[in-house]
Amino acid sequence: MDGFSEGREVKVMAQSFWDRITDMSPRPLYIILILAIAFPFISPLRIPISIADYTKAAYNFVESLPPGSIVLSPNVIEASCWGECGYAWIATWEHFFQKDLKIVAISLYKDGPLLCERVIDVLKSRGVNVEYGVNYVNLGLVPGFNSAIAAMVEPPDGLHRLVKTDYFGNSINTLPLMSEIKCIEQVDLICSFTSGWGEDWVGLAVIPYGAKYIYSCIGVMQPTLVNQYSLKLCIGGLAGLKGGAEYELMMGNPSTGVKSMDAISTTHALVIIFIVVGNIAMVFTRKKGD
Amino acid sequence: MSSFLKIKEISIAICALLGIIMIGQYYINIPAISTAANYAQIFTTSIAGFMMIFGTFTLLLYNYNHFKKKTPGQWYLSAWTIFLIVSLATIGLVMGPDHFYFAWMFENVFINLDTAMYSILGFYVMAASWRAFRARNIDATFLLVSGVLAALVNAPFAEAIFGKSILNVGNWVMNVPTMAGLRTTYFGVALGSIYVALRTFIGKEIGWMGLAKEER
Amino acid sequence: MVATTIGPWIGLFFTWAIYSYLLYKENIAFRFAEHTFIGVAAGINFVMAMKTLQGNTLQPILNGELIYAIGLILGIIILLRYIKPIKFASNWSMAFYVGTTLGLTISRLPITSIIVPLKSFFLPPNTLDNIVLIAGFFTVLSYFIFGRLPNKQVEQARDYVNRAGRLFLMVTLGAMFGASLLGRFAMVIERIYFTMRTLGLAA
Amino acid sequence: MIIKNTSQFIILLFSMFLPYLTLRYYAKQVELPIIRELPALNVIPEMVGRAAEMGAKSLWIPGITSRVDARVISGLSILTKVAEEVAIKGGEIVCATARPVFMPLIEDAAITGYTAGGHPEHKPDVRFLTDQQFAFCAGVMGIIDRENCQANFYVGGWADEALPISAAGLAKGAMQIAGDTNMYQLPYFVCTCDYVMIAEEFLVSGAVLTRDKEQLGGIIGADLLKYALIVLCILGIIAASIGSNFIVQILSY
Repeated sequence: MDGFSEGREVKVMAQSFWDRITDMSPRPLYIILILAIAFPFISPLRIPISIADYTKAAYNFVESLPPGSIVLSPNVIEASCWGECGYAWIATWEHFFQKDLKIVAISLYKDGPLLCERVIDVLKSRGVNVEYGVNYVNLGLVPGFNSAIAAMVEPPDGLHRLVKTDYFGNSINTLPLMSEIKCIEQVDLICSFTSGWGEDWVGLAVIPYGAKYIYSCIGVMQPTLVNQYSLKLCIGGLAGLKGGAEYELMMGNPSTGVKSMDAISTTHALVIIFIVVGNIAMVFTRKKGD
Repeated sequence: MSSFLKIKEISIAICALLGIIMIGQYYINIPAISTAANYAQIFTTSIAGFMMIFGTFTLLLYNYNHFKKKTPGQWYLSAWTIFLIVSLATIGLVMGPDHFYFAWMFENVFINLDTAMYSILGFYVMAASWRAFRARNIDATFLLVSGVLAALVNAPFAEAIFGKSILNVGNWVMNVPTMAGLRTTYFGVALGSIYVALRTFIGKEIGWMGLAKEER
Repeated sequence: MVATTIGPWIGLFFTWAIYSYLLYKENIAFRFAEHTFIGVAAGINFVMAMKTLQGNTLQPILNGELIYAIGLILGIIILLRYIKPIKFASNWSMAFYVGTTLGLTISRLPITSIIVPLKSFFLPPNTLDNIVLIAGFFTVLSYFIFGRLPNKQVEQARDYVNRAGRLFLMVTLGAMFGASLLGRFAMVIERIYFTMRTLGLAA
Repeated sequence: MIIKNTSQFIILLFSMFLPYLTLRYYAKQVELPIIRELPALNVIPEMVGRAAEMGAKSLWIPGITSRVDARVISGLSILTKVAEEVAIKGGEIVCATARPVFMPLIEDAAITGYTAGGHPEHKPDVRFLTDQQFAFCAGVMGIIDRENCQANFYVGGWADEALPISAAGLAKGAMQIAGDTNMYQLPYFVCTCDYVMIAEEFLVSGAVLTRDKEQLGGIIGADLLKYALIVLCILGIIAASIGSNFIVQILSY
């Protein structure tokens, strides 16, 4: 076997190796993904997390709010986005209650009211002082997306025209907090948890009435958040799971969000390695002139 | 009289009138229009509520047909679906959604199922990163380089290994070229939506009338 | 510490019934989980809809504010679609819904999607960032201009501009792709963490 | 003053009525407005020819969207073009959908194409698999695998099923085209398909194929608005360079 044919043989063997890699069944990759996620939960890597400027801006604005301010917290989110926005939701609401702010929660999608109660249960288990009707109200579901938003922000009393009873069936006249808020003019901050664009709140509340708006979105909407923040349409925001972890760090009590960020590191590292290896495999198989 | 009511021009007129009221609320300084628009929006939320109920009836009907026809491999699953809908609906309405059974089904069954169903794509992305995310042409090359940089901005390990510079490059790509492309697509989407709205108000675009196809 | 109540174990069964579709192939456990998901989702959907209609549409009518009856009637008309002879009436409510939703959307588009983004490009071209932003604006907008210019040479030059515009769009799509990884994996991470917590492998 | 937000109102009126005026103008013209070259449309004949030579099939899928909107209509006009090419060059099309309501529309589009290609007697192969997203995914991946589809068209309204289906087509070495306005699925299509029609380019491709004079007239109207935006931006840049915000004041009047 002279050098040339030997080299060619090695090359042929290398190409068939890459071919086999390319046509491999995806199931081993699924197992690798599961292990890559499970590993950091067993022995945490504790990789430091740098905080994005829009998350800092959101935190600092909430810090600057005087006690007793009213926060309108709408959500347009499915239960499946709990893994993304759940931790940001818990962290921001905990911060609101710590600052003695008052939260008016309203849901524009069917899973919202139940998710609000799930956040409140977590906060109550952490000993946060939640007094229903005084510093927290759950107005339940109001469907219709931008029609509901436009109706509730309208002065003088759009919210009282739109919503008559809360999620538990109490009339809103019996809730002390609801007498302090009639429309957008009494709202000091809108903190929206959404899997959508968030354009509705910009067009219906921020631009016409100058409302202060925190846009807590799912990961895929990060470019939209960066766009709104740089155009000063929102005063800050949280980008999915990373936003939740960053807010937990700024609050000083890292919890599930921060714990999950190690798994973000391992999964992202895996995907990038696979993309690089996949492209190398392509270069090799292309050399065969296919 | 009834044939007159059937013509679709009535629906188109209603649609155009509501569109004009909504535009009028923001652009015309007449309080009466704002009040009319506010109430029209409240009625729209009521219609949306009834559309949700309508969706549930359609699903019940679909599964009941399967159950009645004893479709093999499907009828018992349809029976189980019908049982779930009816049991949750009655308990949710009679006892209220904060009743133990309703809250338990949401907490232990629904959230787990919904998240598991949508997380399947995370597995597909992992498998595809191996075979599909290839720089086969210039377009795909630009996309993958920008995608990897955006992923490195989000993953803490990148800063730990490559230092602050990788973050600066990634943030620059996210803040400058990406924003240039994203904002410019807004123009096309906005002009397209406004033009489709006009065609809807003058009756040329009636896809939404799919509810009653005969009158198209 | 292993989960003591039955709830998390039910959740575990459903999670891995869904994943059995991936790790094995479609099977009866997956289809059972899928139909449970459809059933519970429809049940929650129905209860939430009835609560909001009862609380925010019916209640005010009983309290004497009769204007809300219009919303009630428009809503009931939607349900008439099942009665063949008066099925056409459901179009009126759809027309009301589509007119309001479309009218509201397009009334705000000139400011949110045209003026504000356009003003962000009013930059003196004296820094690299400004030059790239301005270049991105002109090339991508040219890419979305579809009428062919009468002049041949200008049209050939525009092909290169469109090519650059398409590459800007590729960078934008790439950033969306990179950011979507954060979202996709966050869901899988939550499921694996839930599984480990239920099995007592993680705190 | 009775009008608020005047500058926005002017932009809204222009955006609504200018395309309508050009639409009316071109409706009366004999020849069609000339649209720039769209690379995706030139590739269709080559793709179908290649699949026919290999004895493979073409595959057309409108995605999982449930409404007959502009995206599905564009997808249907692309199906008519593919059917015409198949009638001329031979081979076969498989159309898979997740919405039973689409089936008559798909059959009409395919038969129109076959007739244009000179084979009105061809029977379109239109299949309703299931309306469940991931079950639909599995069904389509099965068709790609078993029936060797080498010319795949993913044109319509897509969601998370885009990646698994197009990746399966790529693994079989098929030539693929995709088109959608949903920017979140386009990155996956760019990696797995040979050509991707992005947002408006996809809708225009549909209008070009159907030679719909009115829709093409509307597109020319939208072009004029975009030229106006370019002029406004040039003025804005000049104003910013000399430090005045004259244009900004006009726009916020």
